[in-house]
Amino acid sequence: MIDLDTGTFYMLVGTVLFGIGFYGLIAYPHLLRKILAMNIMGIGVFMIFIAAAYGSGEGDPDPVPHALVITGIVVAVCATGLALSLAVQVQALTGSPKLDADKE
Amino acid sequence: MTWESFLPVAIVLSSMIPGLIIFWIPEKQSQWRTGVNLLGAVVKLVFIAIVMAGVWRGDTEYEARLSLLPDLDLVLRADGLGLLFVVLSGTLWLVTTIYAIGYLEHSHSRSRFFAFFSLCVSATMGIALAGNLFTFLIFYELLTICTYPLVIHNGTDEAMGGGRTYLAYTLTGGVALLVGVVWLSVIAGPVEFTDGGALGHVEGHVTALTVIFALFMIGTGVKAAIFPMHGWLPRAMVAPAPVSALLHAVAVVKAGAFGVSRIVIDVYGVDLAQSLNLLLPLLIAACTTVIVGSVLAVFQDDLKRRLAYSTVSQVSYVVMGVAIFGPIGAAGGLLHLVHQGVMKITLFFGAGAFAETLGVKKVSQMNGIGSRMPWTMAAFTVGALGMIGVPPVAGFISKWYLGTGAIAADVDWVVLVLLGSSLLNAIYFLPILYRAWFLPQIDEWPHEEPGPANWMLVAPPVVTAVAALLLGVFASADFSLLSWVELIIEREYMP
Amino acid sequence: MILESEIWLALVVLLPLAGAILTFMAPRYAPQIGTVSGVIVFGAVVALTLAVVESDATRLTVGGWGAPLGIDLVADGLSTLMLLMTAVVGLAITAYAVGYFGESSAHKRAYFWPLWLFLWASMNALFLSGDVFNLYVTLELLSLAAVALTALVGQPAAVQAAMRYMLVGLAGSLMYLMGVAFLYAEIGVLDIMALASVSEATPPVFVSAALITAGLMMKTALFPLHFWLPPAHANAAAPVSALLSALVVKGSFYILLRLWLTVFAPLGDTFAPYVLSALGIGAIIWGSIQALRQPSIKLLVAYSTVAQLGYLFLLIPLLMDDGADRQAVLSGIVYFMIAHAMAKSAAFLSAGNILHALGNDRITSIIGMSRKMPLTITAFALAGISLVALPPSAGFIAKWLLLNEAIDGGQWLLVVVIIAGGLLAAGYVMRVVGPAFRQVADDQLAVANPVVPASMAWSALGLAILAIVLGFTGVYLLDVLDIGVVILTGGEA
Amino acid sequence: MTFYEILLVVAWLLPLAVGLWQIARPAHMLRYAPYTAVPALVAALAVPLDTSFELSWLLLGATLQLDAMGQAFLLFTATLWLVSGVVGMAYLQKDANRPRFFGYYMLAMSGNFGLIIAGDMLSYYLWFAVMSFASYGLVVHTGAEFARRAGSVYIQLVVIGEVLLFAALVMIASDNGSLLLPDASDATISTLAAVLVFISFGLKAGVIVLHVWLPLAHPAAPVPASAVLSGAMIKAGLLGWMRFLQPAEFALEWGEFLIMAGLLSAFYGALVGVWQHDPKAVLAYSSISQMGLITVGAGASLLLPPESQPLALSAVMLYALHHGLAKGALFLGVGLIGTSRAMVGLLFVPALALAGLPLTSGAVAKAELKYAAESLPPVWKDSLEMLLPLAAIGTTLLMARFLHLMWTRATGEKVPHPIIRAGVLATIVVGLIVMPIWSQASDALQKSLEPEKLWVALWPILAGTVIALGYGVLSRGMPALKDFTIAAGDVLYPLEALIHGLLGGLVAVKKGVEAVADAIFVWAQRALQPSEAQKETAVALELRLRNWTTAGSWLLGLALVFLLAVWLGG
Repeated sequence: MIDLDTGTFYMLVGTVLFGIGFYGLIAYPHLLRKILAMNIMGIGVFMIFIAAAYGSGEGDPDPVPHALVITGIVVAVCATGLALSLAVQVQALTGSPKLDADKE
Repeated sequence: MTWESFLPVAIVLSSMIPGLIIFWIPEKQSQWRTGVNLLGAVVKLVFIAIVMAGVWRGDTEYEARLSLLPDLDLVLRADGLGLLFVVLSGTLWLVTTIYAIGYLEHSHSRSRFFAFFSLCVSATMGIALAGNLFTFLIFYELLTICTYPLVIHNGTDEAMGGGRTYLAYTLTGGVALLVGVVWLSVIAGPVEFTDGGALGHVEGHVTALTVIFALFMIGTGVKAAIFPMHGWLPRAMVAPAPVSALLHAVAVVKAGAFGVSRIVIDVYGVDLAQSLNLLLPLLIAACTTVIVGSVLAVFQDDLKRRLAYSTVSQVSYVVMGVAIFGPIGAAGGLLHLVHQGVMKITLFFGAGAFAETLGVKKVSQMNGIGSRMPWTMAAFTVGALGMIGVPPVAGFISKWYLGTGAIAADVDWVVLVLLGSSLLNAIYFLPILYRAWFLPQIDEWPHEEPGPANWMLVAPPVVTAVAALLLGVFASADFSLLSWVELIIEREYMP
Repeated sequence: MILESEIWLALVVLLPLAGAILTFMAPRYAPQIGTVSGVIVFGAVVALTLAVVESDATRLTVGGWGAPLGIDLVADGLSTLMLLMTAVVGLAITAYAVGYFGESSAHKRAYFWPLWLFLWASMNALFLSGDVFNLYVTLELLSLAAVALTALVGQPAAVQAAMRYMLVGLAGSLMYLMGVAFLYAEIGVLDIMALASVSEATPPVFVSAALITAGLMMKTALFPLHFWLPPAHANAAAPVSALLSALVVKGSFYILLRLWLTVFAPLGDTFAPYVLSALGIGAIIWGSIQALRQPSIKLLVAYSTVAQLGYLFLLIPLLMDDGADRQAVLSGIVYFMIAHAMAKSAAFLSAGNILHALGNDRITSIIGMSRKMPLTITAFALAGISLVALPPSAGFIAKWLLLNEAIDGGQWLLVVVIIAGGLLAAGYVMRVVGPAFRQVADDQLAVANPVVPASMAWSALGLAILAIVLGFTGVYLLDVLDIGVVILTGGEA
Repeated sequence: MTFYEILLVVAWLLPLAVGLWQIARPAHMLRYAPYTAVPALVAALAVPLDTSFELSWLLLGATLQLDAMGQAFLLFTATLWLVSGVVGMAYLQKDANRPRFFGYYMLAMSGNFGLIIAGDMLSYYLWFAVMSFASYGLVVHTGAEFARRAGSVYIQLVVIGEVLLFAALVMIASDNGSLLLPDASDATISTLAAVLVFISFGLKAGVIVLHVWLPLAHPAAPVPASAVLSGAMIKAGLLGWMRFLQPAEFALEWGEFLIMAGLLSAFYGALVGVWQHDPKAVLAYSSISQMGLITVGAGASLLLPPESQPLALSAVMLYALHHGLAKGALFLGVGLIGTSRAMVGLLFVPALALAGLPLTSGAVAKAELKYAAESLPPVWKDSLEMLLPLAAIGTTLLMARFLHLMWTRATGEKVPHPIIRAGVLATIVVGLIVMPIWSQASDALQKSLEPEKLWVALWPILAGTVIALGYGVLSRGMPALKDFTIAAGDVLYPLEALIHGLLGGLVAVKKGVEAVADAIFVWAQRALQPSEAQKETAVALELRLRNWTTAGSWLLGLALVFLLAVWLGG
């Protein structure tokens, strides 16, 4: 086993989540999937902030990233809301939950 | 702003402001439009006269300056060379305005036409008075922009095509000029036009200076219609006659030729240009154009196209003069700048009057037109003979200087070019005169307007023809064009 | 009473926000409130500019919290110019919108005003943000407002475009945020100036730079990541298209510019600037080619934006090169942004007029319209002149500066591209102006008597005239830019 | 300005002013037209010799002068213009285009006077041009096919002449820095310039090969115009030579060249002229021939030692004067066609004078010429002694031909217009009176009356007459001989064919160039203008980018590229 400290581990996990989210975003034409993928990406980013707050694990955690993550989550929620409502409209107007260019 | 710095600006504004006003004058208010136009033209002449007197005395500096960027000024300055062009375009503007009012009596979009027309004149004034390369470039491009709506004024497919060609050529030329100007200012700092050349402080950079010169010559050469960059001119002849007359015989092509003169005389300086071996290629290009233009003119049946090719050929005389190393040739070139303008505008006025009054657009339709429109045709005849170089019409004087200048500069072969060109001019002009004066009319005129021709169409060519004659006959009078040109040569060419 | 200059920093953000809230609460009076807000915000920005000119760069620590948790607003020459650009275009768009959303459905009107003012507020906040995280937040808010405005028209194409725009915005912001996270993990500060003073060329900074640059490139629609822009800009309502093209894309570019000048300055001597420059070349060529192919005016103008954005990236290598006159390169780039903002908004507003009057914006419809809609066609033509960079126009001065630096730096390829781009621009501008000048009988016109409200015609023309007039004010603009900019480019921090 | 200066200016400008007025306002002052020549005549008689003054404002500075040569030329020129004008009024009485004719007539007259009193080369050039171009109007006046053809040939050569003269002037002015005519004699003229001067004035003077327009144009013009063309204007070329190429700086070869060219013209003119069927064509060839003799005189003057040169020059002037008046009278006499034989008989006088019958002006002029020739180097002296009588035989034959043609046309149907008759008479009389007065000055008359000279003058005429009579008898039985003719213009036709060939080549070249240019244009258009397929590809590629998978891959790829770029490019 490779010896990973906690900070690095979470950072890796965050990166992987971001990657998975990104893959989801570009690979699946369904809008709902894309929006969810976005959220996964977001979570990946937050994870990295948390990892940064953890630092080397010694001493108190840095409070700043926490504040950032909270702000980020708020923004992400807003964005998700808008995205979902747009997706609904797309579905309503075009009869399909996919964008034209993404239909194969 | 002092009076001295106001005047050059006023010369530019005295057509720009009327132009901007005319945009808003309703189509039917032709008296207002005419009034504003003529007022502007007359006021401009007054300003020009004041400035000329001052420059002649040589005791006043007329300069206005506006900083656009650090190290980059918009400069308008009146000097001898600039005023030469200013007087030419200012005077002919007045004449052409009168002509245009008569010519466009029944046309559409007259406000637009006259507005752009005035703006073009402003741009020309700006080119003439530009005190540095940057200002020159700005007005040069402005001229391109303002001319386009005039070229396509008729709005037909042909006009649009002509306009496209025009833009394609002139914008490309403008780009070459732009690169040249930027490059030169990178090498030499801001380049102000200076008597005897502005690049005295530049050392080395031989290749760069040569390439920049080439770029300049492409940039100005497009407007001056130097072969092989002349293609736009004949196609731009779809424009209404006043446009062809003022803009394509005087303002636009002259802006190019004037630019060549500025660059050779006031930017590089003849000595530097000569030592970089730049003048000979220019001379060869000019001579080629003179001959090629004339040869092509011979084959045209459309009168305006024939005149256009003739312009191609004649404008290169100016370039030729500047490219001949020495004061006599340069004087010839500068003289021709004015002479060609006066003569060619006469010819275009004539062509326009024939088209408008009788519907005659082709040479082959001109039989007997001399007895139907004697005054116009007489003026046309004077212009044509002047183009051939028959004395005492002005064209002879400039050819004389070009010829003697060429021999003085040891480029005797240029005389041969002059001869060939004169012969070719005769080949394409004399048959016109012959048809007009000596052959009987064929059937009916294609599209005859009843009654005598509108005086506004007749007077301008007669006036310019008389001017062309007087410029020749009184060439060496005390306050003649020739003495002005000599002043320029003395002050700027080889100070 | 003269307010402290710091107060203006807060006001330029708060005033439009207040306007947004008021218009949202009183939709019936939205146009009036919106207009008044627009004027007030404009005034505030002018006041801020004067304050900045007087007292150099200005900083406000909101609520007294201070870094790292607090919000710092910073105004130096660069951000002031951006604010000013936004204010001028914003004011014109406000005037235009009064006419545009006049009698049409109350629904659109009700949403347009709050969203627009909100967008303005986030835009101003973005330009004033002093730390990388606040930049993320403002960028995201800007995106959200822009997306919502895009969807405002409610047609399928617009909603699809908005959706795509939304996803692009989110992906881009998230990449940016990811980069910020790496940066924070490595350095531990968020303030730009603080980051700039300690950042070094380490692998986490590399990753961060790659993520941030890629994300912002997509949001700036740099070729080949511009795919979302033309549908969004072309399908939105005219005032929205104008502000998207003129302002919103500049927001993300501003961040890119600012970060590369400071935080990523240590990476300046890598290949990265050349990659940006190469993409800029691609943008100019590809965007122009596409603009030459489009059947409708708004699409044409949108692709023109794609092309013009390329110019902003073209000279990045010189901007990052210690041997070049970086100050001058920056001047050129900023001037280009401003010139493009004026010209492009004028072009889109004119296109909007055409669409409004003729019912469609197909190029074939405007044949012969120069007689019928002289103001609009003039506006488009003047804007075109600036886009082609013919003198005397702001575009020309900008291109002059760029060209000057390119030649000075011996970048002949860039010279060729700058020139070629101008000619291509002339080509696509003429596709619109040419037919408008054609002469046809009245019965062959698409619409015999097109009507354009005066406020629409004049605001388009006003911006177009401004695009020309700004060519004469270079000295003043560049004086403003110089304020505090030494820190940015001098590397003395 | 003194009175005489004003008189000179009036003499020269009055015809110009009235002529222009005439063209602008037809028929207004028509009846006064011929009399505009009067001031010139007065000036020739009254203005003191060597009057000279400058008009610095005119052109590049002009000088007017009247020297001995100018006076002689002005005298006969003005006379001829005046008489022809008066006759012309009558001759063209029924011609609707008479006003136009006299407009050009006066312009040409003004040019002719102007060049005579010109004191500098540019003025000479200017008035030479005015005269040449204006007389085009005279040549084509009738509008007949023949006249138009003649006019076309004429004007082409005029233009060529002008252009060449321009080149010569430019060279002379550059070399010397002065344009004044007297200065030209002190200066060196380069050989090229001299050749150009020779050709350009030779065109006007009708030197062989350059003469081709003359037999077409002179007959084509109306009678009064032919008279001044052949009598007066043709001399402008001669005057030009003498003004521009003064002996002082002229090499001997030039003199020899001129003599040879002159002799060739003299014989050629006679040989071709006798086969003409149009009396005016015969006269035109006679002019060529006579101008050849004058050219011989001009050439001789160059070969002579300086002290003898004035003699040769005065011989040339005398000959010019004589020929001008005699030929003028003959051309005017053509107007008598159709009248009685008695009338036509009148023409024997100028005809015999041309042939050099003793006691006529011709005898005096020829005697003077021969006298001058005596100082020539032996070779030339001997050759001329042999050849000049032969030329006189030629002239006699030409005159015989002319008189024969006139005689056969003397049907007696018409009564000649009294003015025409008077005009012919006047020219003859003036010739007869003026000549002796002039020749008195140089003792030429006495010289011509020396016994051995008499015989020398007489025998060629007798010989010529015999040959003519013999031919007349011979041809009566041989219609082929009687009808034999050489088209007026002779070598013009092969020359034209040659030029047409060249022009055809030019057109072919132009077409070739155009074809190549077109091909390049089409190619460039195709290369620059993308094909439909390419257009579609571009649009399709662009749409393809909108696909999220594609776009996302680009995004990821670019991010990686960036990472590499920053990582590797340290």
